[in-house]
Amino acid sequence: MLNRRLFTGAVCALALATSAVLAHADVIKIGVLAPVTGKAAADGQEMVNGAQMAVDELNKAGGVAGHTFELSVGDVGDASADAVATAAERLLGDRAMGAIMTGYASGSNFEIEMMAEQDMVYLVSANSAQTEGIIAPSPDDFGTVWSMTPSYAGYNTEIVPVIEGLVADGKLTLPNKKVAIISSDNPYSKGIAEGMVVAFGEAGWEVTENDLLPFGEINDWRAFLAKIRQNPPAVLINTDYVSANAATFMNQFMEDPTNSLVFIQYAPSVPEFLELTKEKSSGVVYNLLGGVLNTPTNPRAAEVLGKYKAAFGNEPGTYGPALYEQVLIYADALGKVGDPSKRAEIGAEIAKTSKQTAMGKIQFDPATHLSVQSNDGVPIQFYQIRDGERILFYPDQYATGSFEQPGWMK
Amino acid sequence: MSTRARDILVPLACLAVLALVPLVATESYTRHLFIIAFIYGIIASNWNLSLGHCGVFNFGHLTFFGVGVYTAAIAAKTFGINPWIAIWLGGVTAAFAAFLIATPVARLKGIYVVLVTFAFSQLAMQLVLSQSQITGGAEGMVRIPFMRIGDYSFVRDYKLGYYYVGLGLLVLSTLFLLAVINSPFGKSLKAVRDAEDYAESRGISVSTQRILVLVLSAVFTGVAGGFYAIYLRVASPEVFGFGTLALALSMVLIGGTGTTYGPIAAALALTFATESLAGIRGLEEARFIIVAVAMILVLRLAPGGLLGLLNRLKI
Amino acid sequence: MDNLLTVSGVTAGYGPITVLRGLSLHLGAGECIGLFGPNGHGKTTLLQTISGLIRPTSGSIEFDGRELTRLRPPHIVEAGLVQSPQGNTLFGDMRVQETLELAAFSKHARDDRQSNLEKVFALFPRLEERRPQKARTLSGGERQMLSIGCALMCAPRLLMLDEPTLGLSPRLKEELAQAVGSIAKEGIPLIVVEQDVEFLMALADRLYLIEHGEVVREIDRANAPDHDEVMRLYFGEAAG
Amino acid sequence: MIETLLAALVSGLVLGSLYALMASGLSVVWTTLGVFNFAHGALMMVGAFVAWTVSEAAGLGLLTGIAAGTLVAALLGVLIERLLVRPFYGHRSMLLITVMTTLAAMIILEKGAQIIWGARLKQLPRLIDGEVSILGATISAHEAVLVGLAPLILFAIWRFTLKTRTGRSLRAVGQNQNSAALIGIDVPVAFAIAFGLSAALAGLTGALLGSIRFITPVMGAEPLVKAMIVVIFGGLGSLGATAGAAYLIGLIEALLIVWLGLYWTPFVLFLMMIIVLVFRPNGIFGGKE
Repeated sequence: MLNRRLFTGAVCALALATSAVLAHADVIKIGVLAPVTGKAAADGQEMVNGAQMAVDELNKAGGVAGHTFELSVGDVGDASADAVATAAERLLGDRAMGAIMTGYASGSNFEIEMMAEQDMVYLVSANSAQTEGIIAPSPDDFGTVWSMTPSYAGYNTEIVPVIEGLVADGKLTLPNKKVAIISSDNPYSKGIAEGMVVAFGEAGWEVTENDLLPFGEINDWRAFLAKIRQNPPAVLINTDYVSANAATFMNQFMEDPTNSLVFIQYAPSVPEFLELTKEKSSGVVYNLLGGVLNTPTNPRAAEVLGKYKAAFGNEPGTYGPALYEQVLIYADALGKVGDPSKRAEIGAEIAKTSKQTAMGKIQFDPATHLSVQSNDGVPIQFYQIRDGERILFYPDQYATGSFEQPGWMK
Repeated sequence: MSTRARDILVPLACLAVLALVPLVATESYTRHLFIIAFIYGIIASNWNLSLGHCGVFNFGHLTFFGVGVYTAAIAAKTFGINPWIAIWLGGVTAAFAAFLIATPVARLKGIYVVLVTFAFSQLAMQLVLSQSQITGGAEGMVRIPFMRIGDYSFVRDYKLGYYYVGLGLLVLSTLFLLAVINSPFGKSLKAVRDAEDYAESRGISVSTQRILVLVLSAVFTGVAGGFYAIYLRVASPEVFGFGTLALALSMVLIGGTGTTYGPIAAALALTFATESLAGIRGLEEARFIIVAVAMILVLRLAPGGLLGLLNRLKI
Repeated sequence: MDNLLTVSGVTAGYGPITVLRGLSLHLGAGECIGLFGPNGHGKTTLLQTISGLIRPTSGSIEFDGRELTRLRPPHIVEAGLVQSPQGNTLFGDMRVQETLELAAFSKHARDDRQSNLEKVFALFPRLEERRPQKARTLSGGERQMLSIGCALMCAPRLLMLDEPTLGLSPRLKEELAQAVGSIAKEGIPLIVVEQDVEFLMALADRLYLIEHGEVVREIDRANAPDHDEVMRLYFGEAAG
Repeated sequence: MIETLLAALVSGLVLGSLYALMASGLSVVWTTLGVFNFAHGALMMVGAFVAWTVSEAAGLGLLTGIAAGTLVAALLGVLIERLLVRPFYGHRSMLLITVMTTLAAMIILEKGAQIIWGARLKQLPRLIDGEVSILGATISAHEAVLVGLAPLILFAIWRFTLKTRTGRSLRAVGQNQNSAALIGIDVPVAFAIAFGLSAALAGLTGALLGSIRFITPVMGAEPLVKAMIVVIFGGLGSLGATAGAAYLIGLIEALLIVWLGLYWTPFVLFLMMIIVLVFRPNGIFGGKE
């Protein structure tokens, strides 16, 4: 793969040079690669805020191993490859850069290779399927790159037993065993939708609709909903994760709801979704992997959310808390190694992380560098929105309430 | 200095300076910026061939670039073709795409050219998005093979190799443009731009000429796209997006539509100028505004572009 | 100063091309003057400069004792100096009635709109017949009538006509010449640009021959040359 | 099947109303000045944001907000005309230069909105709550208001250009600038009025749309592209043709979504646009040149 040996010499020379700079530097820069401008700017701002919060906190506590921190932002704009690469290069080119954090920078995560080539510590939140695709063939080449999100496989399958469990417990009454799925043409939505089709099929469900939309802004779901109303399924699934699209979907569904359980992928976890749908979304179900685990059994989440709200005045989604935790994970590893220029060692230290975070207990899988999904680690969480509240109803040990039949269903 | 000497010596001096840059700029960030500027320089100067020299307002120029990006990506990754060859294939398919666009556009005028070429670029993006099993759809293609010469790999040499490949392509593209412009064909382009009816009365077929000029302007744009894919090792549909288009257009306008070197100079200047602003937190949005304002000011105050202004002042 | 209009030393043109080179002429109160000369030598440019469509680079234009040189067209029309442009389609998609109504645009013309409309229809009965028709469907002569009609709707205190009979059949030409004559009789001062010198001689008190953007000869009724001399002036000198 | 078709019909009516409002504004500037205003969508976005600020952030009520959004957009429109369009009147390639300057205006407005209003999505409340059932298809009452309002506004513009002095003067300027000037019409004033009117329409549309869609700095981009398609279909020129084309495109789009799915609909629309441009540049309702 990467032609490493040839350039070991050059890399060593650079490592020496950077260590000379870093050893004397009191201030370590932490890069945030984020879409601060453009369509995804809301996410990008949140990433920066989360990281800023961690940096401020660390500095207030006197720094780590004698070093204080400073944030440096690389804007990836609308995520064109040259914008991402240029922002990444700028951060990578800074000799004082200790680590780089992101929620997501490019859709493809191609920048992971740039980071690995320079042994830069790079912690990622989203797009774990792409991360896995790049890292899994040769994990050893990516010693400094780690993903906070577990494999998305759980998104494909867990929904079936959860819904059937609700029916078995008598909490949910369904009119039939039909499911309709609509997804958007991006690997995340499409991949999950395909996985769900298989999972429902294997459990004996009939998939009545399996539609694909172009990825982008969707303002009118009525044509699809008209088809749904012709043949109402027991479960209606939308895997388009764009919160504005999902909110429109929900609002238009509620114009003339069918007797169906509505499940929307990811989007309802974004605070905006609630603001935009208000009472219309009461009853909708979604799940999260690697999202904030805000339950009494994980007080860490409430603490982080509280701090974020106090600092920035609004409720964060996933990326604020995630970037906050990422910076702290790096700081922990730095504390153990001591020298910020020993990035490979810091990467190795991050690999050993076992830490209770706002997302649950983070541990990394050495084969994929993703965090491990389990009910004791990073769990898959099922939520129902009711009257503007997010009620975590699965898994049971974290539950903050129980599922209730949505108001529009008979 | 005579104009002739200036036209030859100044570019040569600039080239010599650019050739020596990597000796001074040893870190990969600066070299990366130069490489990106070279790519934009090729896009802008070739766009200028149709826009400035022939007056065809082609809003789909970035489509040629995108076609080059995907051609090289698919050739190198899916078919395992050597990246050195793959980037040239980008030029071939881009020229073909240009021919497809040019045939209907050749007969149209003014705003209709803008609209049709814009529609074509949207169409191309939709095609790329929809054929996700080939193109990777919205998320694009990653891990595209990189360049090497024998055992020398272009990865981990602090972009030294890519710097010279980029510069080399820019030089080739510029020589190509100069050859086109100074040929009898190039001279007839100006005639069409300035007086279409007169040109037609002299037996110059305007539509054939437009088709030819669009195809020629696509060749090195496609090659630049191929190089972009190989260099960044990624192909994603944002290349068809509006951001890239606006940036390249501002380079053509600020550099000056009448000159060959203007857009290249503007590409270098704008890449470094916007990048120097990008490092300042809070200015992320403002830098786009600054570029847009600069574009308006140049159009109002120096319609020939900044280089044209310098020329007029005999500097 | 008795002159209604005084043009002194006007230089003007289109961009880098200079058409008028220090041209001077004047028009006394109640007078009609005619301009003639070869095509492309500045007659239309002169009218456009007086109307404010072209801004002169030097010289001055005074109308009724008021400096017009820096004014924009709407203010010049407001002052009562109105031009009927060379045979064009005006506003192709507008109906005749609409066009005439619109033409009474300036403040001082608005009050007399109805009576002026009646005057125009009295002058050009054909226009009344064509009222609901769109301008683009009119014949060349009718378009010319509409153009003059529009100018009359502006309540002119001085009317400039640019080749009112250009390209018309002899019969129509006659009709228009009569109409222009009756406008003059009503006491509206005129500046008429024409190729047909005999028509001008019959109408105007004085004639200016314009060549290369300058007045090369002023002809009075008193020193009127005979027909042959005019022809020689016209064709001989223009050719030479 | 019939129900699906009816749903598509109603959906097409809603889309058509929106497109008609957007495209008629674009068309007013095009017919009067011969300028294709690429900042039209951005003006719509400004209208929505201002309406939001006045009605939600300042709490002055939705109608005040809509009025403020319309007004601010109109003023911006006049400003764009003054600064970015007027300096190029009479220039040989004015059309193309103004394409670029209005594009620059679009960038400035979009990025400026992001700086002022931030990245988070916003939404306006609806004029009327509740749902309305038309032909068995349900739409929100607010959309029903839009459907009813669009023809009224179009009719008002049509009467304005046909019957009023100012409206006629805009048409006159659009058809022959010099002749218009010679009957005393102040051409630059007419241009400013046309731009202001068009921008006011954009602002109003944006403020109305802000209750149905989400307010973001780039919310104007998609409607602008659709308005472009509409104006091309109708033929760059007449208001009636533009309005007709708007409803036609809305309907075609809705039917395409039913038959082909959302996936291929934009593709087919662009393809149709190219075909119309190449074979009937004057639009499907336009005559020969």
